[in-house]
Amino acid sequence: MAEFLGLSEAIARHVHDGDTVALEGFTHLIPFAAGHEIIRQRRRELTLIRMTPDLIFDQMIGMGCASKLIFSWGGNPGVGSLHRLRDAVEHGYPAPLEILEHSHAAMACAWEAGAAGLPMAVLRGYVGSDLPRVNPDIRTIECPFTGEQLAAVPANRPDVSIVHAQKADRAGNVLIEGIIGVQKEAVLAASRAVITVEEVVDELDTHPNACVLPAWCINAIATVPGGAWPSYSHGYYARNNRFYKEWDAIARDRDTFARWMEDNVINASSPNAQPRAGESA
Amino acid sequence: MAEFLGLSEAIARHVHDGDTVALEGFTHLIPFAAGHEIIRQRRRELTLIRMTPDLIFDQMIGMGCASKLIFSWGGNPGVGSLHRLRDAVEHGYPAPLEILEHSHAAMACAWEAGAAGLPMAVLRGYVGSDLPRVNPDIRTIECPFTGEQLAAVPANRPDVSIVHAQKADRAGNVLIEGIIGVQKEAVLAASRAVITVEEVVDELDTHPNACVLPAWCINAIATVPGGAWPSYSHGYYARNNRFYKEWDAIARDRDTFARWMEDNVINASSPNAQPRAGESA
Amino acid sequence: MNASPETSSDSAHDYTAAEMMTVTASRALGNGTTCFVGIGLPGEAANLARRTHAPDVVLVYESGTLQTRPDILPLSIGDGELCDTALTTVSVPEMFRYWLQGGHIDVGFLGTAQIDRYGNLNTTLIGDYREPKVRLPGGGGAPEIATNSRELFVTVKHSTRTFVEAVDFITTLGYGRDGRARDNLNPETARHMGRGPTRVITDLCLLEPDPDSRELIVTSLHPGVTREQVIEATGWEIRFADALATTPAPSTHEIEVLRELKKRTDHHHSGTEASGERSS
Amino acid sequence: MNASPETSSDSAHDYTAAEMMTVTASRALGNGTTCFVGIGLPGEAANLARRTHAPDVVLVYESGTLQTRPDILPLSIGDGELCDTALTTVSVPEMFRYWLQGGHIDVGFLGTAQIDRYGNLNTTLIGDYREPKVRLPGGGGAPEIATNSRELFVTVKHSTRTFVEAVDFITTLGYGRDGRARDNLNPETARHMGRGPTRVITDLCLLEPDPDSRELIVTSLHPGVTREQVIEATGWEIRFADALATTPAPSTHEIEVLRELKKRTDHHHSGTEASGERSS
Repeated sequence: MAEFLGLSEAIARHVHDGDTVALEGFTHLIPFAAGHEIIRQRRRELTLIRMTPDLIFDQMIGMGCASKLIFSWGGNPGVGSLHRLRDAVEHGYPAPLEILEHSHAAMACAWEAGAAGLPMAVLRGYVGSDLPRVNPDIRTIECPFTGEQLAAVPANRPDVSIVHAQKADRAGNVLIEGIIGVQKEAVLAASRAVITVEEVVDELDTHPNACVLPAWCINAIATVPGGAWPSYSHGYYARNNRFYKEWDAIARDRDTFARWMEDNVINASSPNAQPRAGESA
Repeated sequence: MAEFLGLSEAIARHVHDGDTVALEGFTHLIPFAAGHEIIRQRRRELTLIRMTPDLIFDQMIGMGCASKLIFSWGGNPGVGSLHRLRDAVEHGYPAPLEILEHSHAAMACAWEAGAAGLPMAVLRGYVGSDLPRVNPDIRTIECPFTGEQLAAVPANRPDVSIVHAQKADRAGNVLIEGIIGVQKEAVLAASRAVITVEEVVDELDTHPNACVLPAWCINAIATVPGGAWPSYSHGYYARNNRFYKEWDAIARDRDTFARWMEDNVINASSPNAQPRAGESA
Repeated sequence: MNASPETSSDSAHDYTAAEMMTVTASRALGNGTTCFVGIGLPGEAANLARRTHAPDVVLVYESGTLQTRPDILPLSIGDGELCDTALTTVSVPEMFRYWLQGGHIDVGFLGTAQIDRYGNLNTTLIGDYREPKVRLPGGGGAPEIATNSRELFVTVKHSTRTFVEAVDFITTLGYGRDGRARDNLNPETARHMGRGPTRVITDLCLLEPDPDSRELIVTSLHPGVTREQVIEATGWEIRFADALATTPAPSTHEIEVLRELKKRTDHHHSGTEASGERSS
Repeated sequence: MNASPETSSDSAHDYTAAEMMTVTASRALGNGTTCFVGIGLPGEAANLARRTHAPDVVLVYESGTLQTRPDILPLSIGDGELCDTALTTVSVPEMFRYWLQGGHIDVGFLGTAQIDRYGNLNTTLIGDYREPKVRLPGGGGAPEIATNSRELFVTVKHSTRTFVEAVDFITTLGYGRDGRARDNLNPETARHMGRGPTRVITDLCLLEPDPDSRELIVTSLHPGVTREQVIEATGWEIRFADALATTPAPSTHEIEVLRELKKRTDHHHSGTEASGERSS
């Protein structure tokens, strides 16, 4: 049952060294504030799961939180590389990073299977691709009805999933709206779920088939306005595309990156002290 | 691309003798008017698919349209038996009916797999049940990661799926709201899709994550106000529970049934001439 | 609508055996429990629980209605009332895959046509599968509700027609033909399997599985019911627990709430529904 | 917003090679086509098509945005603009399972880092997998967009860095190492596999697979481009079709619409977005 906690307590209680941790949100609603708190708490040896590592995993990897990454597309969308991710993969800096690499289709299906309590997902995927040669988790299975060979991948079942959402009601039910990505699946597939929200409201005030996560499938909720910045919250604030472009120069250089993280994350005065909703107007 | 047609033309064009035909709608939005049109057009040797045959398949089976039924729960909800279905299974009247019987979970997964373009669905199902002994379509598959034995059933992929929905816009995009059941899956899994709607509107006027079927996955749309009666259309008219109870007496006797069908379906002056929205106020 | 707390000292003077069954079944549901409500009798018990001692019981129906709070008893598991009062409504595949199979249901609550010594349920047919004497509706959600919920409650009227030595067809697994069907599973499968039928509530008594043999035994008799009545209504040599209890009688409050709920429901279903009607 | 019909006689006098590429790529998309738009260059072409000759092209993005009509070019495939202007937005598993794998996409449209003689794409890395020289973003949606769409268009700048004899890594299947990878499949699998890359549009030319060998050959040169330029920019011994065409130049209208779209987009992305801002 969802407990309302402060962000640092929610992370301290639910994210431990060595855990498999998913931070999902497909471009939209990326839980940056929660990722920053994990960095501040100096978690180590995490296995990180995200379809699109994005800036948040670039930051966590660059700060040494991760020993393994499961992902399907590791770029800065529309801009270029994730330099901290590349530095880890190409040069083992700041630490070697094992990678387990999928396609989006397979990752999406692995989330679906995780939410569905299945050990594996089956898909028409990876035909002719070299990915199965480098990822031992991509196998084949034969359909007992048609004899077709289909791809199989293990379900995603992290220790903890963290997502950001628009709002919770006071009972702890959470509404996600707009580009909903794989957030419902990530929450349902995990042993524990932590959700940051823009605000807590009396009534979710929504429509019959909205994407609502009931309080009883959530462990902790932390109210963090702007917690998805520089990604966005549909109905609250827009994606800061300018910052995504600026990140390229910040992350390209190890020292510049370290300084930026020190100033903007480690020594941030509030859980999410970067320029955000207020400044992005 | 969706064509707006009259109901009889839509059925004549897309439902043929010997087809595998699904009429879905889970309690809500059952496409009664379309089923009645199939009865009037005297289609024969159909393989019928519905999770819950409900009154509509009781009527179609009783009128001799079907030679095979794929289903998972064949009662009159809250009332009792479907007498025409029972008469067909127990006494081969009016014609022998082959049945292929699943659980709801398996049927729901078979629809999901059909929509997903897969040949089969995998589920944690049928453990310890006798159903796999009587349904050769229930098999097992081994997970290549855990070694677990899981159930596998073939995907549902009918020739034509028919569903009822609240509204279409003028471009032929269709909105389904409330208890959405397996309608999206049924439409996407079929070779052809026919949808009856309460009304056609300028704008669907809905929310970002509504269940909307784009015009390009639909073959024909027929406007049939009250087309789900005596089931219901969320936002339009309620379920006629009284009629569901009355049906028990009508369908119990072969002759009473035949007379009722003659009066209310075969010789109905309009495509859906029973008492409906108007009378149910 | 929070119910006032029940006062067990205040027993109702006048109630039927059916009411006794419903009240006892409702009491089995703890507050905050997530319950997948099967068709029929369980809906009455689950909604009574929500209106008495368990205001925060979470009711889930196979129509996709999640955390629903109907004001009347639905006739079907997909009545509009269930959607109107739900936290949200998901597709039927999502309901079975994510919410049931995904392991989020504490209690599956089912009725049945037949139940046997080992808690196996039959809702498929009487007689032989290819030549049935009576064709019943079939499995519906039951086979997976029974195996994917953490535990299973069953409520059914007690008679030799329903309580049989061995069911004609195992639609839904209890503990199997020999009581051992939930043992020795693949560990990964076992982790996802519930404990099976832990309580069977009838109009005469409460039954629970023997911890060793998994045979259903009577652990509590309803007030005024004799062992002989249960023996006569059961199709196998029924055993009684050493510490046989007497089920607490319904409270006046429980009976009042139940009758009011049924009255409102009967009134509603006798006509067509007025709610959800289009205004035009 | 319907575009006025293009008038091919009215060629623009002044355009860049990049604009030529985008316009040619946009023209490949027929009106009413369902197109799964990959990240990067395809988005520009697809949205230009929608604003010129193909107002009813259906654009689908992997973020779950179905039939979207963005007013500016999104920077990512999940910008808010895509959701705001979509018919509806579904979950990412649904997008890949129902809409792509389910067989509803006519054209997959991808960019790439490397492409080889047989149309195989590499967006994974340069060098060896365990010791990469350059680590690229990876597959994303591409592997299944390429195999589950009815056909695949690719658009990429022409250079020896991109057009290589054999890709370092097949992220995404074209026709395989020998051009035969889409032949002799299980019939059921074949029924679900698309035809593969049928057009590759660069800033120099249009390439199409040879019907027999499946090797990419140049079928049309853009105005003013010589065979020598293409030969120099290609990492294998490129062949030219016997009936080598000249690609029609962009019309003034196309160039105007494209520049206006890019201007609006640049303006938008230079700051933070104003739309979707909370009013408080």
